Order: sequence, then structure tokens, then C-alpha cells
Amino acid sequence: MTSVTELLAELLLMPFIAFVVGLAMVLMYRKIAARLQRRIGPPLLQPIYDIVKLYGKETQISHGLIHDIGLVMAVGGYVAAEIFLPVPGMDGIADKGGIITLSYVLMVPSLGLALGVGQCANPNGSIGISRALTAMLAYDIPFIIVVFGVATHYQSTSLVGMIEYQQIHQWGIFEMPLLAVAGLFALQGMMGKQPFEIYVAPAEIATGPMVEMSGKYMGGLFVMQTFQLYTAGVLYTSLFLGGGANWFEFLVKIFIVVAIPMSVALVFPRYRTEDMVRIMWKWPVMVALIGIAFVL
Amino acid sequence: MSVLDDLLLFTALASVAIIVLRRFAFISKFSVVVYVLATVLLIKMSALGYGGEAVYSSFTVNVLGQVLQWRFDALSWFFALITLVVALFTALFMSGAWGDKYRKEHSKEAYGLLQVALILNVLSMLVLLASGDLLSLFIGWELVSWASFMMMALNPDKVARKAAIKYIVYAMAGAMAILMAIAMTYNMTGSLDYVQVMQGMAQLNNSQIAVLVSLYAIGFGIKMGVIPFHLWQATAYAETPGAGAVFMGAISARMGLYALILVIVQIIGLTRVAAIEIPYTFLDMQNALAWVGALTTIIPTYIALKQNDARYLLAWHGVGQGGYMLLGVMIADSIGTAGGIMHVFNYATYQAALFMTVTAVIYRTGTSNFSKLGGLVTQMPLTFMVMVVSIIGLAGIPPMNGFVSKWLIYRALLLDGQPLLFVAAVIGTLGTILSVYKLVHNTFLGQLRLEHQDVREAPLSMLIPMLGLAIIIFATGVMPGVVLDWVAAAQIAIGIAPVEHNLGGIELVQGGLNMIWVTGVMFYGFAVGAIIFYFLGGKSKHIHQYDNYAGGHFLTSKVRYHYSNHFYAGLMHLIGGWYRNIFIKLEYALVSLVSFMSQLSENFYRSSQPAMLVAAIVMLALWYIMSADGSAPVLVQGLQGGMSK
Amino acid sequence: MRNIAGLLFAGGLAFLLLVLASYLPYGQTPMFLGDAILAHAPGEVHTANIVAAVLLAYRGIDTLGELSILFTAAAGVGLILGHRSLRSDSAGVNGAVNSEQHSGFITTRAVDLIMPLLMVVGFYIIFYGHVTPGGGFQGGVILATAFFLPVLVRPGTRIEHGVITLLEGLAGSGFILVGLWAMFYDQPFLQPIFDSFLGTGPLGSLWSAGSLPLLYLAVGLKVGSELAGLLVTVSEVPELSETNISDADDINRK
Amino acid sequence: MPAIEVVLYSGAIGLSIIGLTGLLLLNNVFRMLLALVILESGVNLLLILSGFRLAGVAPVILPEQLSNLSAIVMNDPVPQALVLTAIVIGVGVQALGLAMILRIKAQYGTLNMLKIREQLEFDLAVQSGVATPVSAHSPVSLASGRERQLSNHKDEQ
Amino acid sequence: MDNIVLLVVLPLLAAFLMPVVARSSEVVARTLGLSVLFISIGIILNVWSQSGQIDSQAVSIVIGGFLPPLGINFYVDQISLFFALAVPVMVLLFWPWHRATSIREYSLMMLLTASASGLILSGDLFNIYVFYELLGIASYSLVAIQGRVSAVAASFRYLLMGSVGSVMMLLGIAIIYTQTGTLNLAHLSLLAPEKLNNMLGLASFALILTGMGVKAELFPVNSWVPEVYGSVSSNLAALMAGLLSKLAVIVIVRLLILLFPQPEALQLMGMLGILGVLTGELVAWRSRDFVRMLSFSSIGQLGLIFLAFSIPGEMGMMAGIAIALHHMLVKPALFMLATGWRGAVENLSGVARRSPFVVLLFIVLILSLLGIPPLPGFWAKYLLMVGLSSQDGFIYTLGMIIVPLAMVIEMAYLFKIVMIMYRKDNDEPAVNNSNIVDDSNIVDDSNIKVVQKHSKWGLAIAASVAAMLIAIVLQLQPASDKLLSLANQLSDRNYYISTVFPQIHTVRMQSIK
Repeated sequence: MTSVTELLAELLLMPFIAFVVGLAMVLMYRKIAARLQRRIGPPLLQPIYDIVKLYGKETQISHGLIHDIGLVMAVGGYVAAEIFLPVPGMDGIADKGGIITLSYVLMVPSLGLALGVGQCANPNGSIGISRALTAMLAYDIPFIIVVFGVATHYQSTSLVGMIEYQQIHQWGIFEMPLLAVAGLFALQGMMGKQPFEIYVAPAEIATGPMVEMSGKYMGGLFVMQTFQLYTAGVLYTSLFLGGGANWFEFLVKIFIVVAIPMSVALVFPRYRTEDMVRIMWKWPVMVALIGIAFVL
Repeated sequence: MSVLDDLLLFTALASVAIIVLRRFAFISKFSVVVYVLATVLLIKMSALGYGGEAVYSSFTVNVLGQVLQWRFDALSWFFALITLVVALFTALFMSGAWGDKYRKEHSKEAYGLLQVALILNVLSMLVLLASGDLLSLFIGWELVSWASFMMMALNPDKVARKAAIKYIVYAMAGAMAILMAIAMTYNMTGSLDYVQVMQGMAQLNNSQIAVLVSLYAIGFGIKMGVIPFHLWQATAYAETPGAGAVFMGAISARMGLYALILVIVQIIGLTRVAAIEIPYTFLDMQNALAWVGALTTIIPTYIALKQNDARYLLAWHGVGQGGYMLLGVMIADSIGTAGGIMHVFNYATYQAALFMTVTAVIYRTGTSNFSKLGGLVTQMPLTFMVMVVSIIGLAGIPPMNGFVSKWLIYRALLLDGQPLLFVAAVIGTLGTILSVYKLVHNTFLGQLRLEHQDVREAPLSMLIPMLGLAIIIFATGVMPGVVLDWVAAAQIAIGIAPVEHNLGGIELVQGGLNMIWVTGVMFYGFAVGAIIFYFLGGKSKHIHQYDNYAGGHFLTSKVRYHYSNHFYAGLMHLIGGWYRNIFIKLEYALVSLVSFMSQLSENFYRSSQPAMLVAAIVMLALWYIMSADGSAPVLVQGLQGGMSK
Repeated sequence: MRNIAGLLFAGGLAFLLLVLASYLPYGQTPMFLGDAILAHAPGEVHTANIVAAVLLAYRGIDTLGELSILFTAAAGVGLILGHRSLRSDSAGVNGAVNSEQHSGFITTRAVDLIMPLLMVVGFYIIFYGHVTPGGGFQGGVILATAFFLPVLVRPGTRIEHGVITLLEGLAGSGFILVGLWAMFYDQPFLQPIFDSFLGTGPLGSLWSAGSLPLLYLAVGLKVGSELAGLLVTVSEVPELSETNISDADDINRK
Repeated sequence: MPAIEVVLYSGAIGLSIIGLTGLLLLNNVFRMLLALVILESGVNLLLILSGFRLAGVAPVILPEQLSNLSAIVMNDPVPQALVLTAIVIGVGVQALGLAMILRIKAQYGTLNMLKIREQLEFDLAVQSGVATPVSAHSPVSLASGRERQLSNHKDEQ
Repeated sequence: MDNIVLLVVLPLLAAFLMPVVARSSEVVARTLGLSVLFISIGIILNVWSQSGQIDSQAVSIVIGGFLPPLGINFYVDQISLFFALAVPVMVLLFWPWHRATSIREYSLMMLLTASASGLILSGDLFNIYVFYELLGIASYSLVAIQGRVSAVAASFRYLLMGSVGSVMMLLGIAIIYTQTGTLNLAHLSLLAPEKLNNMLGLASFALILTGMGVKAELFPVNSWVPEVYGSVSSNLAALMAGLLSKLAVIVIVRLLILLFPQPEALQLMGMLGILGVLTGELVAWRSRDFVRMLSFSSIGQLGLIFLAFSIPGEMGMMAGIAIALHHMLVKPALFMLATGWRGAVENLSGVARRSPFVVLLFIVLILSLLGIPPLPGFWAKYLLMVGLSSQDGFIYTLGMIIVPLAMVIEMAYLFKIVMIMYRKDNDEPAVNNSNIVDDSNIVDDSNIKVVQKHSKWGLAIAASVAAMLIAIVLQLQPASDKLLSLANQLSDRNYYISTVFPQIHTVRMQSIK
């Protein structure tokens, strides 16, 4: 049990690291996208510029209290989620919740966003939310199967316990390759990136959840996105890649985890929502179930 | 006179009093007092909730060689507590503005009858919970069924009437299955007393147990609305008049779970159930029941997703949530059972709160149809808040109480190594999240309709119970240990190892749960989020909802700019074809079959020649008798033998 | 279809009953009851005709029941045929027409002559019922015939039912009263009564058998009057043809 | 086996079956009543056979037999008494049935059992208010009346 | 004690005398019948009070002074005394009170009373047949004189069925007599083990069952029920469904216990009972007018009774008696309520608003009929189910499945009516209600509204039945004790034999046992 000061430090540090690493990931994502599209890509600090720009806007349009609170929930939920994710040297409160709790805490931002968008009274936003929730339904099912397999394999629901196990034995990806593949697939959906990002629809903003988001609302979403990428990477690393013994190893792993699907996915066209559901419920579920059969 | 006597007698007398006084205006306050006093009497037995000895009633009836007796153990106490608390909140809810309106819209008599139905429901449930042997269990069971029927039948609309009659037919079928099972139990074990039956069960073979379990499961399952008996419940509960729906939706169907736990878990024992293999499948009977629970979470939840009326959506969720409880109980380890039992409490609180919010919305706007609602959050913020708290509970998202019980169930499934069940449960949860968002979005979010511009917040008398329930939902979510104490006592009572818990949740080596921490961190996260939001960046300004992005159009109050119809169009595009109304068709086929048989029989009774029947039956009876004596060839020989004699 | 089923059932029943009958003992039945009665009856009841002893003494209540059945049937027939749909036009048209349809002089006179003789025969058979084969039933039927013959040859004449009613009522109550008489002396109901006046004569004489001849008389009168009443009632029904169907009380007519 | 037994028993059973077959196959109610009479006589014959002794005489004691009563084989008197009773009962039933036939004929105008049943069912339906009465003067036939009644059923279902 | 016989004789006397007396004084004649009924009730109450030992000691009453095997005896035990009491009481309750009633109809009612009492009391096989025939003819006549010609037609079909049935019964008696040479039940019971426990005995049972079954609404021979109940007045229907059917059942049961204690006989009866339950309830489910529904429900209930009695052992006996007595209470009350509710059930729409009390009464009655605890009907059904499940045979297992199904169907149609009653008036237009005819009268009154007022008398009967049901609930313990003693007395054949033949008690008991 960590002492109180240590814990307080963790409470501050863990989200902050997550934010910084997440920013780097966003940058990486943009760079990869640019390279694949034969562009140069943004400068190093571009994500920070973006955030500052968004927060600094003069017109900040609110559609009501829930609009604000929704955004607070969206960001706050991820901030809380980071504390459930053990990183080298810092366990946060990972032993108090575990993977199931984490999965459900991760739904809080979605719910917050949904509530906030709903308050905007813009049907385009609502349509986006309805698609987002459908997408959640799509990727959560393979994801949860993977979680089940992993938890059964490690005989634990605690992330800390899982990492310890992997560090003693070997990485989960070697013990459960099929589950790892399925998990990667689900991760793709979870990150809300190509080719499963129709609900965000950054190019056709009129039909996405962001339709009424401007200024710092958009900025909040940007922050959320950084957390989102970080969370996905860390979660996958903890489940399959043995966490990290030290920070270097850890960072390399999570960047690779995020980079691979990004690079692969960017060459694919975008899927419609129902196609996404169909594809998510078909391949990763099938692979994961076979994987579970091996685990059991 | 034990405390149990006091409680039952008090409730019975209160029922009489309410029946007599039902037309008076003060009845609403009176009934609140009644439930408070009853709760106080129940709390006097609170030792039960912490592992105390069972309380017996001093009143017994000796009939037909059976001794009917009544008693309370920890499980009954737990259910009784939920019942009385929900009843108290319901009474509080209907005592104020809602009751006045109901009185005005219908009649004093109608309101009085609602109160009567409520107290009769409570009384019958207490009698059921207090039952000390299978016969008194059955009596209590039937009383509950008919009290529920009375409650449902109070709505004079055609839909409601149909639903009520459907319910009572289902309930009768269930009761008959139970009666069959009880009769068989009596003959197999020689007694109906719980203890003796429990001992007698040890001597039975597997096929006997299988028959008993299936009959009991069918009987109790019908009340719970498990697959494939789920068709009656949602409409019946949704169409019950407002406050009645709060009570019915929250607790009524759970009596089925109580009886199921009592009989199948406690008396028969899940090890016996698990020992029964179902031929041609990989399942044993326990797994089969668990699968019934899992299917019950999925199918009704996705039916709920399609509903376009808040009451129906909630009622369908009620059916689905029952599946979690069954699933949890059927996992049979201490964590799963704890989850199942605890879910009853959690479910009761948020379901009551949800029905209250919907009733409040109906009270203010006159409708619960999604197509006619929207944007009420600005008008009814507190109601909205209660609804959000409750749907977070319903969806099983931390930090509300629904999460804890679901966590326990998932955890047990994980440890038990039941991947498919686990996935099924999660699919149910995801469906729940989708549909509760639909509920909250279509009711409170989005565009406010013109006719609802001057809708006000729900009156205080309705807000108080709603807020009270919301506080309970949150508090027991943060400190599930309060409820888990009772659950653990109940587990001991039914012969299962109690779950190891503390105030914040579960202590487990392989990953526990501490809700105090979880909640703390979540609120810390929200605080950080709030700081980021409120202290960085410029000040935001509020705009009118018509001042919205509309692709260049000007929005006016005449334009409906709200997305509520066909909410999950994309999803439905994919899974819409999977709704095949199989069970409705099945039900219809059954009715058609009965109708066909009925016509056949009627033709028989219309025979043109009366003597034909006499001749036929004499011949057949003689033939039966004479061939029963020997066999058909003997008949011919008999003729010869008789001749040659 | 119905015919086939009917034949099937009847044929099957015939076969089964024949099988049953083949098992029945013939001519050597265990006559527990019969032997005992044959042994006891001459001593106990003093009747030469043992069947009469069975009918009136041993199974007297059966006979009472049977009289009641006749009475019931007569009452039922009277009520059913007394309905105005059958009565309405009989008095007017039919009566007038039928009065001309006498059966002819010879028949009428012959019947008038035979009638008293039949009466005598009937009463003889009744009174000697306990001594010879015969008795109230047989005699009663002859009495009824005697009563009915004049009606038969004079169609359309209306008989006053009063006498018949009176007779059937009194005869029936007579039977019961004889039974109750025994109860008056603290004997069981229908116990035959032997006292100085009734039936102390030797077996085979008219004055033997106690109160049984009284009972037989009641039976005879009862049967006679009931049958006569039945016949008369039926004979009073107007001739029915397809044309004169009345539709007095039916709202739906073809 | 004595031939007389076969004759008597098959006669009794034959009579019963003839009566029964008549009841089953005939449509005319009066003939059915007559068939009932035949059926009853068959059974009565069977009943009286049960008291028959091979060498028995009628159970009437003649004065000259009084001395050696035990030497005489008498037939069982009980079945004879029973049959007497049964015959009278049969008469009662037949008289009642005849009266009913007369009344039915007078008002339904038919002796056909099938038509009587049709009419009866229709009457019952009308009385209980689930069918529409057909007036005496309406040209609608009985059958169509029934059909209308049936179609009424359908509409309301 | 001997004056029990007056229960049969006095009504007969009154019946004979009524038309005679009516010639001089109508009033005296009309009161004659009633006074006889009151005297009968008085006699029974007197017997019950002065000799309380009837509960423990049955009595055999000799008629004509000839001891049982030779003469005819009446057997009086608890159950027969109870039914003998029920006969005059129920006849009194359902007496045709109209001024227009012919004196002969009163006469017929008295004959009905006498035959019913005789049937239940008699201890002689052929005597039972005679009383059964008397009962039959009296009821054919009573049905036929209910006014409309449809009643006559229904009665004729009833008569055909009934008399073919009773001919079959006579055939059965002939076979028994040929086998045993005696007719006294106790004597037959003594001889039964050696003489009747064979194919012939069973065949005669089948024949007798069919014959008696006509009146007892046994499954295939009950097609008269809907026609007759549909065309007679509610009073008569109540009497027939409530009382007469039960008498026939009790007689069959008595014969079954004393003469035919064989499993095949029980199975035959059980099978027919099951079919009766199933078909009765199914057709009732479909029928669209109230009386017809009640008729078929009655068939179903009688099927239950047969099924219950077909269960060997004490449990079945108790169940049978309980269902029979319960049905005897409830069905007449329902028929009484039907007086005001004749006609299509659709027309009952909104009745609850106009007469809430009556509807409440109706609900209590049908709840008990359905067997909803804690009403008495439940205990009867509970006994039935326990009894059924205690047996192994195919038929009992089938019954175990069919009975609950039938109950569900019964519940569905009964509560369909209740829901119609609670419907708002303007919900759906009622079916044409112009053609409904008042039930109880001979006069042409063809345009009376369907939903009329109930007669006060009928309501009083229904209310007192409901009160009795509730009283039984409150006195469950004594009631169940009483039931047990009734069942014990009824099912004990040695007790019957030793009561009728006290002299052979000691001698034969050993050999029988």
C-alpha cells in the first residue's frame, strides 16, 4: 500500500503523463497519416498549438449546463481512468478496481459526451451519438471477450496482477496470440480512428457529435482524444505486452501498439456504422472465441 | 407474539383500515404512516440482516394434515426490507400532487383502490416472504399474483386490461406448475416443511429432481418473466397506473426470484441441480437455468431498445434485469449469488426512481411517448438529474449501485470460466446503455417542444422520494458494504458461503473492488475535468436552442429539429431483421391450438345422435375392461370357451 | 360416416355382449336371494304368488318408486301436451269434425258391452294377484284398456280428467298410507300387516297375505288410472300435419 | 351346451342390438323411440333369463304343493319382479318421449333428428343472444340463419 | 331413526295428493309441498341432533321389516345424511315460486325430491336403479315443461341419452345378479371379491358407470348438458348442476368402493374424468354466452370429481368429496347470478359499474372455483393434485398435466368475463340485445333487456354461498377434520358391511381382512 503522499503524487502525475504522452501520440498519428498521404505533416508542437488555439477562442457557445457537464464528464472520466492504469512505478488505484471496473469507467466519458451532445438539440449531433453508441456496442463485444480470456488466463482481474504474471512468465501476446490479434482489432474501434470513425466524421462535421462543439468544447474533446490514445495503448500493453519494467520500454511498447493499427488502418476506407458492427461481430469475435477455447 | 406477528398483523389491520377508509382524502398520508410503522417493525428484526436467528410467527394453522407456519429469515428480511422501502417511497410519491391529480382525473374511488392495491400487494408479499413451508409459500404466491392483478386491472384502458388478463393467465399457469411441483414434493418427501423437504430431497434420484426443478423453475420463472415467459410482463407493468408501476416495476416480479432462491437454491440445492445432465447438450441443469437468465438479459433488453414509450422501455428493462439476478444466483458461488441477490436491492432502487421520473414527466406533460417529448432538461432539471443517476445505475456504470452487483456477477462468471455467459451478460449491459441513452435523450435532451415551453419542475412531493432514491442509489453505490452485510446474511440463510466484503466492496486476492476509492478517483477526475473546462479558456455564453447549426436554415419554433424517431437506425439496419417476434408467434400458435382443440370438442358436444355416444362409450369401456383383463386374442377364445362350457 | 360409426359401435357391442353372455352361468344361477325368498315367503308373507310377495313385501319400495314413475310420466305428459300450442284449436275445429267420425255402430256397441266385462276381469286379476299369477300391474293395464276403449271408438269426445286425477292421487296415497300405517304401530315402513281382519286365512285363499291385497288394489287402480290418463291425454292431441303447425310461442319460425 | 341357451341369450342380445342399431342409424325420432322399446325388451329378456332354472317352474305355490315345498324347483321370483318394474318404467319413459315427440312435431314441424338439432341449436343461440333471430316471414332459410350467426362470431373475433 | 324413510315417502305422498287437493283448494296444495320439505329438513336435523353418533356410527334402516339381503334397506351415514339434507334444502332454495306454475310442476318437484333422497339413501342395487329412473323422468319432465319448444327438444335428446344409459345400467345389474344372485349392496360387497372381481364384474361396472354417468355429466354421455341448461330456468339448472349430478357421482363412488375395488375400474373412470375436464373447459373457453359457459364449466368440474374419485386411497376420496361439495355450493350460486346475466357475455360490458357488489360476489365465487388459496376450492384442488401425484399410472400422470392446463383455460375464460364486466360502458357497442328472452317464465316476453336485475332471492343465495366459503376458510381446521372423517366413512367397505349385517360382523371380518 502506497503512502498518502505517494498516492497524491500519483493522482497528479498519472493524468499528466497520460496527457503528455497522448499529445505525442496525436502528433505521431498525424505524422503517420501525413507520410502515408505523402505530406510533411505538422510541426512538433502542433497539438499544443491546437489546444491553446481552441481554448483561446473568443466565441464559446454553450447550449446549457448539461453541455458543459457532459464535457467535464468526458474529460474527467478519462482522467479517472488513467489512475486505474498502472504504469512503471505507479500503480494508482489499480488494485482497487481492476479490468472490469476500468472497462466500465471508460464508458463514463462516452456517456458524458452523449449527454452533452444531446443537450445541444442538434439532430446531427444526436445522430452522431447514436452511431457512436452503436460503434461502442460493436467493439466492446470482442473487447470484452478478450478481457474475459485474459482474465481467465491470468486468473485475475487486477491489471497489476496481470503485469506481474507476465513479467514473471512471458508476455501475453505469446501465450494468447489469437486473443492479442482480436484485442488489436477491438482497439482499433476503441480509439475511434480510421476506418471506424464515421461517427466522429471529422471531414463531414455536420453529422458528427462535434457539430455544436466549438472553442474550448472542441479543445476538451481534443484533450479527451489524447487520453483516449494513451489509454488504449497502455491497456493493450498491460494485457498482452507485459507492461513495462521501466519507462523506456513502456513508452516504446505503447507507441508501437498505437502506431501499428494506425498505419494499417489509414490505408482502409471508412466503414459505415452497420458494416462496422458486422465486421466487429464477425472476425474479432470469432478469433477471440477460438482464442478463449485455447485459454480454457 | 413475535415481532413477525406484529408486522403481519399490523399490515393486515392496516389493509383493512385502508380498504375501509379508501375514499377519504387523508388516506394518502395515512398510508405513508402505515409503511413507516411497518418499516420500523421490520427494522426491529434487523438482527436478521446481520446473521441473527430466524424469527418465527406464533400463529400456525393445522389443515389437512399440514401445519402452515410463517417465519422470517435473513433472505426474507432482505426482500421485505426492499418491499417496504419501495412501498414507502411509492406511498410518499403518490401522497402528494400526483395523487391529487389522479383523484381529479379518475375518481376518489380509483385513488382509494390504488392505495388498497398497494397495501394488499405489500401484505401479500410479506405473507409470501414469511412463508414457513411450501404450502404457505404457495398461498402467499397466489395472493401476490392476485394482488398484482388487482393493481394492473386498475387501469381501465383496453391495452391495460388485455395485459392484465394475459398476466393472470400466465400467473395461473405458473401457479399450477408450482402446485404440481408441490404435490410431487409432498409425495416424494412426505412433508412440505422446508427442513424436512430438504432432508427428503437427499433421497431423490436425479430424474425426480429434474422434474421438480423444471416445474418450480417454470412456475417461479413465469413471475420473473424469464424467457420464454417474458411476454406478459412489460405491458402489464407499463400500463399500471403511475405510482402503481413504480411499485410493481421495482419489486413485484422479484418475488419470483425469492421463491426460486428459496426452493431451488436453498431447499433443493444447486449441487443437485448441477448434477443433472440435459441430454443431447453439453449443459447441466444449473447451466441451463443460467442460460435462461442470460437470454433473459439479452432478448428483453433489445426489445426495450426498440420501444418508443418510456414506460414500456423501462418495463422491458425490468424483465431484462431479472435475467441478471437469475444468472447471478445460478453461478452458485458466493460472489455470484451475492451479486444476484444484491441486484434485487439495487434494481429496486433505480427502477423505482426511473418509473418515478417517467411518471413525473407524464404528470407534467401528459405523455411518455418519445415522439412527443424532448428537451425537458431545462424545465425539469432535478428530475433529469435523478434520471441520470438512475440510468447510470441501470446501465451498471460506476459509481452507482447497479455497477457493484453487476461487477459481482461478471467477476463470478470470470472466475467460474463461463465465457459465453459472460459475453451474454455484457451484451445485455451494452444494450442497456444504448437504450437508457435513448430514454434520457428522447425525454430530456434535444429540442424542447413548443407545448412544453412552460412545463415546470415536478412538484416537491414527487421530487422528495425521487431524490431520496437517487441518494440511496449513490450511497449504496459508494458504500456497497451496507447492502452486502444483508446479502451475506441472506447467503448464510440459504446455505451458501457469505461473500467477503467490506464497506467499500469486495476483498479478493485476484482483484477486488473498492467503490470508495473508485468513486473518489472518479470525482477527482471530474474535478480535474471541471478545472480544465471552467478555468481554462474563455467564458462561454448560453444561446437559445434554435440558435443552432442547421445547414444554413433559420430554426423557428415551428421546426421540429429533434432526432428521436428510429433512434438507432444504423444498428437496426443490421439487427432489425433479428427481431422475428418468435415468442409472440409461439404464443399465438398456442392460442390457436387451444382454439382448434376447443372447436373439435365443441363438435363432439354437438353430436346429432345422443345415443351414439352412449353406444360408443359402452363399447369402448367394455373393450378396455375386457382387454385389460386379458388381451385381445383372449376375447375370441373367451367366446369359444364360453360356448364349449 | 354416422352410419358407419353406428354400425361399428353396434357390431362391436354385439360381439362384446356375446362374449360376456358366454361367461354367464345359464340355468344354474346362484339364487341367494331367490332361494331365501322362496323359502321364507310362504311363512312370512302368506302369498301363494311369490312374485307378488317380492313385489309388495320384500321390494315394496321398488313398487312405490315404479308407481311414482308412472305418475311422473303422466304428469309430465299432461304438462307437455297441455301446452296451448297443442290445445288451442283442438276444441273448436277438430272436435266438430271428429264427432262425425264415429267408428260405426257395431264397434261402438261391442265396446260398450265389453267394457264392464273387462272391468270385472281387471279387478279379478288385481284381487287375486297374491294368489295366482297376475296382480296390480296386469289388472291395472286391463282396467286402463277398459276405460280407454270407449274413448277410442268415439274420437273427439272430451273426457273429464277429474276422475282420473282423483283416482291416481288417491290410489298412490293409498299405497303410501298402508305403508305408513305400519309405521304408526312402530313397525318399519311398508311392513305387511296381519291382524284379525286382514289376511289370516290359509295360503292360497283370498284373505291371506295381510295387507298385501290392499296394496295390490292401490297398485292396480294407480296403474289403471295412470295408463288411462296417459292414453286419453295423448288421444286428445289434435291431428298433426304439416299444415296446422302452430307457432304460438316461438319467435323464430322456419 | 343346450341349444336353448344359445337361442335365448342371442335372442336377448340380438334384440338389444337391433334396438341400439335402430337408435344409432335412424333419423326419425318416433322410430328411434320404437327402437328404444326394442332395446328395452331385449335387456328385460336378459334380466329375466338370470332367474331361469333348467327345470324350474313358475314361483307360484299351488295349494297341493304346500306339503312338499322343498321338493319343487322354482324359478327365481326376484328377476320377474324386477322385470315387471322395469317394464313399467319403460312404459313411463316411452309415454313421456311420445308426448315430447308430439310437441316437437307440432312446433318444429319435423321428426327428423338432424333438423331438430339444427333448430334447437339455433333456438339456444337466439335465446342466449349470440345469434340474430330470423322472423317467421323472412325469406331467409334456417341454414343461412345459422351462417349469419357464424359470421357474427367471426366478426367479433 | 326409522323415520328417515319419511324423507322419501312424504314427498311422494305430497306429490300424489297435490293434484287431488288442488281440486278443492289451490292454496293448501301449494303449501303442502313446502311443508313437506320443511318437515324433511326437520327430520334430518332431528336425527343429527338427537343421535350425534351418526358421525361415528352409520345406521341401516330396514324397509318392510325384511332384513337386508332379502328386503331393501336404507343406509344412513354421514355423507348420505348430508346429501339427504342438501336435497330438501336445495329444492326449497330453487323452488319455482311463480304463481303461474302448474300444480303438477310442484308435484314433479316433490317427486324429484323423493327420488333424490331415495337415490342417496338406498342400499339396494335395483332400488337405486328405480330411484335413478324416477329422478331421470322427473327431470326430463321438468326440463320439458320449461315453456319453449326448444326445452322440449333438448329434453327429448336428454331422454334418449338417459334412457339408453339406464338400459345399459339395467344390463349391468342383470349381469351382476346373474353372477351373484343378490342385489343388496352390502351382500354384494361381501360376495364381490370372489364373484365380481373379474371381467364380468368390470363389464357390469362399465355399464353402470355409463348409465349413471348420464346424470353425473360423465364425459361422453354429457352432450345434453349445454342444451338442457341453456334452455331451462336458472333455478332448475342450478338444482341439476349443483345437486343431481353430485348424487349420481356419490352413488357411483359407493358402488365403486363396495362392488368394484379394482384398478381397472378406477382407471376407466379416471380416463373419462380427464377427458371431461379437458373437453369441458376447452368448449367453455370458446362459448360466448354465460349460461353455456357455466354448463361446460360444470362438465369440467364433474370431470375433476371423477378424476379425484378415481384415485385410490384416502387422498382421492377426500379430494373427490371436497371438490363435489365445493362445486355443489358454488355452481348453483353462479347459476343464480346468471339469472341476471343471461345472454352473450359481450353484453355484460360495464356491469361492474352498475352493480359492483354482485360482480364482487361473482369474483369471489369464481376465485374459489378456480382454486385460489386460501378459498376452499384451493384445498380441494390441492388434495386432488397431491392425490394424483401419489399414483404411478399413466392416467394419473396424464391427469396431473391436464388438470392444471384445464384450470388455466378455465381461468382465462372466467376472467375474460370479469374484464368485460369492468369495461367502460362506451368501450364497445354491445351485441344486439333486443332478442333476449326472460329465462324463467312461460309467458312470451321476448323483448326484455339482457342485463336485468337479479332476483333478490338469487342474490341472497349467492351471497350466503360466498359467506359460507369464507366461513370455511376461517374454520379450515374443523372443516378438514370433517372431510377426513367423511372420506374415511365413505371408503370403508367393511364398515358398510358390518353396519348392514351386524350379526356377521364378528364372523366375517376376519375372512374379509
